[in-house]
Amino acid sequence: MAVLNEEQEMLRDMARDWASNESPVAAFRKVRAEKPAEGYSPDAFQTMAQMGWAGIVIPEEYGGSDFGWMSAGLVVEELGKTLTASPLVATTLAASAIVLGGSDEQKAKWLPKLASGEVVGTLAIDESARHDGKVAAKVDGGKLSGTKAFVHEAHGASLFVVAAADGLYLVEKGDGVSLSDRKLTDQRSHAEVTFDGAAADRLAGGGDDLLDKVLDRARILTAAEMLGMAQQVFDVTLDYLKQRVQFNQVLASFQALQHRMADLFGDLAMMRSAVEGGLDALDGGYGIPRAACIAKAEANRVLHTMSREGIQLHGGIGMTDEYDVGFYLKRARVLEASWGSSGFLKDRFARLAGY
Amino acid sequence: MAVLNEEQEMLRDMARDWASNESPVAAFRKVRAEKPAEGYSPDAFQTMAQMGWAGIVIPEEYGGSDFGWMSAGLVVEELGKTLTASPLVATTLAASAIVLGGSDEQKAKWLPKLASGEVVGTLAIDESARHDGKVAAKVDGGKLSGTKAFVHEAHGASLFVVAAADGLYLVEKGDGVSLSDRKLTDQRSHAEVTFDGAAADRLAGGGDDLLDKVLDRARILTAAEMLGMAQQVFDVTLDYLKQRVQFNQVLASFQALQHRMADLFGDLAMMRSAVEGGLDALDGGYGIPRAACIAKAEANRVLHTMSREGIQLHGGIGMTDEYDVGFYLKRARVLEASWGSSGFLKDRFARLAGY
Amino acid sequence: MATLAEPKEANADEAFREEVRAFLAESFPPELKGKGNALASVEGPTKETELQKKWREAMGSRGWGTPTWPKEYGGGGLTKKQARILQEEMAKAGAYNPIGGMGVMMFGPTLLEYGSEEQKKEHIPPICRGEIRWCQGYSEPNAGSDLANLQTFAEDKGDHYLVNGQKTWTSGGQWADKCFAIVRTDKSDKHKGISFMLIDMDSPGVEVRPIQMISGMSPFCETFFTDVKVPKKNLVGQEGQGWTIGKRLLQHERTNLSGGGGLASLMGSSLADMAKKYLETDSDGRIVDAVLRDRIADFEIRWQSFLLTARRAVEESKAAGGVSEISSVLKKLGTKLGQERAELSIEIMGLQGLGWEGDGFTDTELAGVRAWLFGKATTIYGGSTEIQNNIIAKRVLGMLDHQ
Amino acid sequence: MATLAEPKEANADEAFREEVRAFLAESFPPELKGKGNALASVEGPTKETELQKKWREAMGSRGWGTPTWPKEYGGGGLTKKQARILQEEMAKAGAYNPIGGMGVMMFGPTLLEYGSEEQKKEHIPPICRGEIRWCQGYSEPNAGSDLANLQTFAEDKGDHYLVNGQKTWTSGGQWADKCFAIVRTDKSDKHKGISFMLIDMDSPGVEVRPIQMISGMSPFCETFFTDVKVPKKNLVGQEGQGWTIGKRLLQHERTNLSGGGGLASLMGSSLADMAKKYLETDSDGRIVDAVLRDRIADFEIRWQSFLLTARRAVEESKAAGGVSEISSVLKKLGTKLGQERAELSIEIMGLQGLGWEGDGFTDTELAGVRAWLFGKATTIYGGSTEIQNNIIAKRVLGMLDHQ
Repeated sequence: MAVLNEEQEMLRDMARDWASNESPVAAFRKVRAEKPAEGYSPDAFQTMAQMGWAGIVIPEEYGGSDFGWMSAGLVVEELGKTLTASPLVATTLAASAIVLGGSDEQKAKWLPKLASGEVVGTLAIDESARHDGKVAAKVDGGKLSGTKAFVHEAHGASLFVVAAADGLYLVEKGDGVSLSDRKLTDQRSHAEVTFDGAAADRLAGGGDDLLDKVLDRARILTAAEMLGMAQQVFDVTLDYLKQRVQFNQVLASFQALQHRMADLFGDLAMMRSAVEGGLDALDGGYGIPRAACIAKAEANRVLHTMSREGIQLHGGIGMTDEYDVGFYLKRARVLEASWGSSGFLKDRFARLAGY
Repeated sequence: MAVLNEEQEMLRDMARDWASNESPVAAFRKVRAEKPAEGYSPDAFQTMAQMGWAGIVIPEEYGGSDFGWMSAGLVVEELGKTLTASPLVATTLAASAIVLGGSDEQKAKWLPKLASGEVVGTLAIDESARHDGKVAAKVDGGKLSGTKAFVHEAHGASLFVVAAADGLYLVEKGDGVSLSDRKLTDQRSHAEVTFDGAAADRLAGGGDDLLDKVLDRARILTAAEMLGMAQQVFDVTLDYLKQRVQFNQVLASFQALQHRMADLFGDLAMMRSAVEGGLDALDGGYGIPRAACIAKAEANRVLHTMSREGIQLHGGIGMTDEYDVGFYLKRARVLEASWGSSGFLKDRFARLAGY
Repeated sequence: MATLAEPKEANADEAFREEVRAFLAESFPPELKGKGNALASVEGPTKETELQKKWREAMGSRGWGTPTWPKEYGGGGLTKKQARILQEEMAKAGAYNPIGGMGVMMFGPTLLEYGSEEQKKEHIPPICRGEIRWCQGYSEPNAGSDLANLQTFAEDKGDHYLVNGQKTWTSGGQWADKCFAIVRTDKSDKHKGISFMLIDMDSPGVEVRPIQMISGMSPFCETFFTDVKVPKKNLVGQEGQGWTIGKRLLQHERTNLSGGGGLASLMGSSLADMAKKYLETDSDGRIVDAVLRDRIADFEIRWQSFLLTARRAVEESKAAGGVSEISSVLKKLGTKLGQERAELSIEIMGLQGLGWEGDGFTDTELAGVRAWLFGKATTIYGGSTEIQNNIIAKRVLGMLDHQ
Repeated sequence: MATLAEPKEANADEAFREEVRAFLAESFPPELKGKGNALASVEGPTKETELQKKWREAMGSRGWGTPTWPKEYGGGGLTKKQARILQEEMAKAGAYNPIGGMGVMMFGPTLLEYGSEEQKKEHIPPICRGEIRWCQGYSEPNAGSDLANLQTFAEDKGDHYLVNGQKTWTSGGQWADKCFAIVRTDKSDKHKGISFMLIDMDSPGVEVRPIQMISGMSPFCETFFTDVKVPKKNLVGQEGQGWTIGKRLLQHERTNLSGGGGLASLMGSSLADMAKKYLETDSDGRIVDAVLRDRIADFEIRWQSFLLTARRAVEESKAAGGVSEISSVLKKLGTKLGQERAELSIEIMGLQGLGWEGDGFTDTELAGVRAWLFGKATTIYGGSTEIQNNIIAKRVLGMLDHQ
């Protein structure tokens, strides 16, 4: 755990309390069963916004709390632990695109609404099932056309940050925007979103690499969610091993399992360092592209192993829908594939390093 | 272990007895200490030849024993177990090149001498430190020029099977052939061999892919040596774990070590299947290129792990020159890099499979 | 290797091959070509069509669904060589074996070894004809890896036992006609107090509750026994011999679970073919993503090694006679590789490979996701990989003998 | 991360930075730039040149070779922040720390914690000045991972102990002036019978035999003690406290062995740079072999994560006060990665990376081979990875508390 300042510790504790008391995995099960149109509980998201979490990277002048990325990561990590279904990550990323690339007018128009939770935003970047950096969507006379694949939180979002061949655009849900459900294993909101001459407002600031900047933020914040998931799988697995008795011994006393847990503990330590390093880089404003590759690549690697070992070490009950551990596996693969597979990230890392 | 016929069983038993009684690892230590010019004991190789091993893939009409590749593999595996320094593999491969691509005259001239051990042959193919399929050596008016890197058994060989841009050639040691020592970790004979207008006799038969055919044989027979090494490392490690007492228990009773040995045992089973599959393919004459990739890739993978784990599981004494296990590590990496790294072989496998 | 050529066949074998071809030409309905459902045992029974019934009866009447079982109990009575010829010709014709399930894979071989003449006569023929579904009553909530800790108790009531207790992970319990179970007949000895018996699933007092799995499927049940009467003739072997018989059955299970022909084959014949469909290829048909291509080749090479290992084990065990401890190695390797394959295919497809239901996904994609998730069970059931490792260390490598 | 920018410095720190720069400008001989030998401890002492001596004395006189040790015993008395500034400025100037070895890395910190005032006054200053070599007398032939099983016995003879027994893996025993050893003073209790004492290596009865390693080097010895007299003032702590003190020292060892600045850095600063030298690159400078390139990036990413973890551990342990059980995690991770790096570099170089001696290889290549082989010891000594795993499971994860 990074050494936190007092404000960050308070925020983390608040998020932890809220997640475990108000939004445990049971809340996710409820969303799964009741299938709200948004794919999450709007009430819960309103509460989050009231706690200042939706505006966590938004400057105070635009109604945000401006706690910074480390703080955002802390909150997202805690919500990841309990699999809280919410558009917090998506909205934070959409807001960051506007903070980075928006005009004063655009900022004034959208950031306060994003911070208050009145508007939910999300990114619409990829056009295929694998994040590959290819963008074909085009804007002609202020109208954007193209199809975006597997857009996270598309159902609840009313504002899309859309990648077109010549830059990023803001598009509001409405005319020329249509959704087609893509129900994935994580039971969260995903959709193919088709823009057919939808009114688009360009984010003209932020430089030529605005898209990359936004993607780096997506990688790091997603990695923070994954960190919470990996930590939780580790913790519940360790608890289980300490309780389950076979051959008159708790499983935790079997050396073969002890060494596997020691391996996972080491991996988890590295993942945490990588993720916190990414958040740190965002707050410090240095070495972000490289830090983002490290954060997400380590998150992919460790959560992949952790989610597999979590199931295996739980044995049969880990395979049942009644136990939570399977949910982490099913969400893990979705996040692993989002914003860059390990192969994509390693290629990017090598390119950044010049080899 | 493949199901063997009676002849093969006798041969395997003979090789096993000879290796353990006449050529244990102590014999390799002696060669290392005494540094004979050839890099091996000529007497020992003469004995092997007398037992028919040098002519094991040479037809009877040319003085060979013609036992076939499975038999060759059985012998090489046994010699691999005790790290016997000899040019048996090199000579067998050189002979196979002549069997595949030689004229009747070339066969009559060389095969009897190779079978009897009078002449030692070897392959001189690669021109760089990594097996990459690139050949620049050229022949002009029957004279071959070019430099071959890390030629195995170059010191004892008097006949080289040399790859030139337009095919394979036989070159005798003598005028225009010079050696420069390349002392590697395995303490065996390796040299850079420079051909400077050396008289070269073309192997005109065997088809356009003669070089590939010879290389496939090199991969499979080398994998057989590696199999012997891996088996031996596994066996001595298992013995050690059963004897070494720490915390008042033999190490073999620690579950974490048991599970690692079970993993290695599974890997070893796969390696054996892959190697025997390769030898089988050579004898049957079908699917050889693919079988060669599988055999050597599995040999690389498993021996790599086995040689690392062998050291680790022996603990401190495995790090000492007094114990044998380190020799296997040092020979392993040389053979892993010979005739195709894992990456090279996987690429070739995929190409053969059309993807 | 798939490309292994066969040595020339003896005349008798050649004649048998002709017989098989003639049988297939006459009896296998071409409409069923390439059908067959490897998931049947986890998906539950589907309604049998007339054609399917005809094909099952044709195979069943010859006993060829259980080709090497003795003819006197309804098996095919074939030699291993003949069984392989049958398999090859069926593969060429695109024909599947309509007779399977736990009766064929596990219970039958065990009963043939340990059952009385009466039991074999009663239970084997319906299995050979594919007329009966068996389920396995082994695990209990507190007897998973430590199976011998089971508590379900069968009280001796003279001409019958009265069974009380709870089993879990009863595969296909909701669809089964009968259950082979290990139960406790003596509370004083952990291993020697166990007996192997056969229980009708429609006996009064048997209650079955499907367990929902992470894959969304419910192939297993919790099974509750409350004062269930089991006639004494349904005891297999002697009282107290159940642990020995039950373990023997597990060896058969392992051999089947190792996956040479199991779940791993669900997602299509070749990972490379799939990859070429989902990934960009160059003009030579090579996958452009060199790293993924390398990982696919890496997997395929190991998979081939595994298949060669499975075949080698069969050849070597011929001499040794039947299944052996090597089944632990095969189970461990096969299930691990099957899971690796599923993970790799998910990765190749990207998010397209993670569809749960609804629009935007092909049936194959959706089935692949379920198989990926369900496949996580393969390293747990039938003796987890950890248990197999214990067995290998102890019985194959002799690592505990020195304690 | 190497690129981490520092927050703005307080004025005092800025002043200290200036002081360091001035010192370096005056005292560090530019001829020594980029020198220093991380292998010194395993290769043995090399003859010190006049310039090297001058530099060592300059650093020693300020105590900056042991920057955070108390000034009163010859240390630098610097804050951690200042120590980091010193390190940064030295790196910028290409200056190495001429004062190291086991005295600095392990023994000193332990003696500062457990030694008497007299012992500290006697032993710490020579370490700070780089005038003395210490070796470690821990392992014995039958006490490796099970260290507490040690049998070397120190018999109480009134004013001195009489020591008899054999140690092994005594690092640099053939070059050492003194040895810190754990020995048995009481045969009736495995752990509480152990004491920690300091032995002059030139005492009569000490015999040292170098052990040849697979790398060809002999950095370790077998050390035989035959009726060796050790004065009682050389007992550290109380009799029977040796296990506690000895384990504490191992934590320091682990932290040092985890490799942030250790053997792993021997083979040059960047695996990628090395790869670009040995492998084909395209016009953009990218390594053409995409698969090896991916593996290099894979390693580099994990290596960065490890470095971040090591730094995080330091920051977190500030609050906790000193080294902690996390040292086991760092040792485990760092040594594993160091070995992976060496294997990967061998693979990148192909056979060129496997030279043993003689023509055809650069010094760097030959040194790399020795380091690869020697590095196999890093997961064995200082408590093997298996022992670290036991410690993590037991003390960090509490996995045995429930037995």
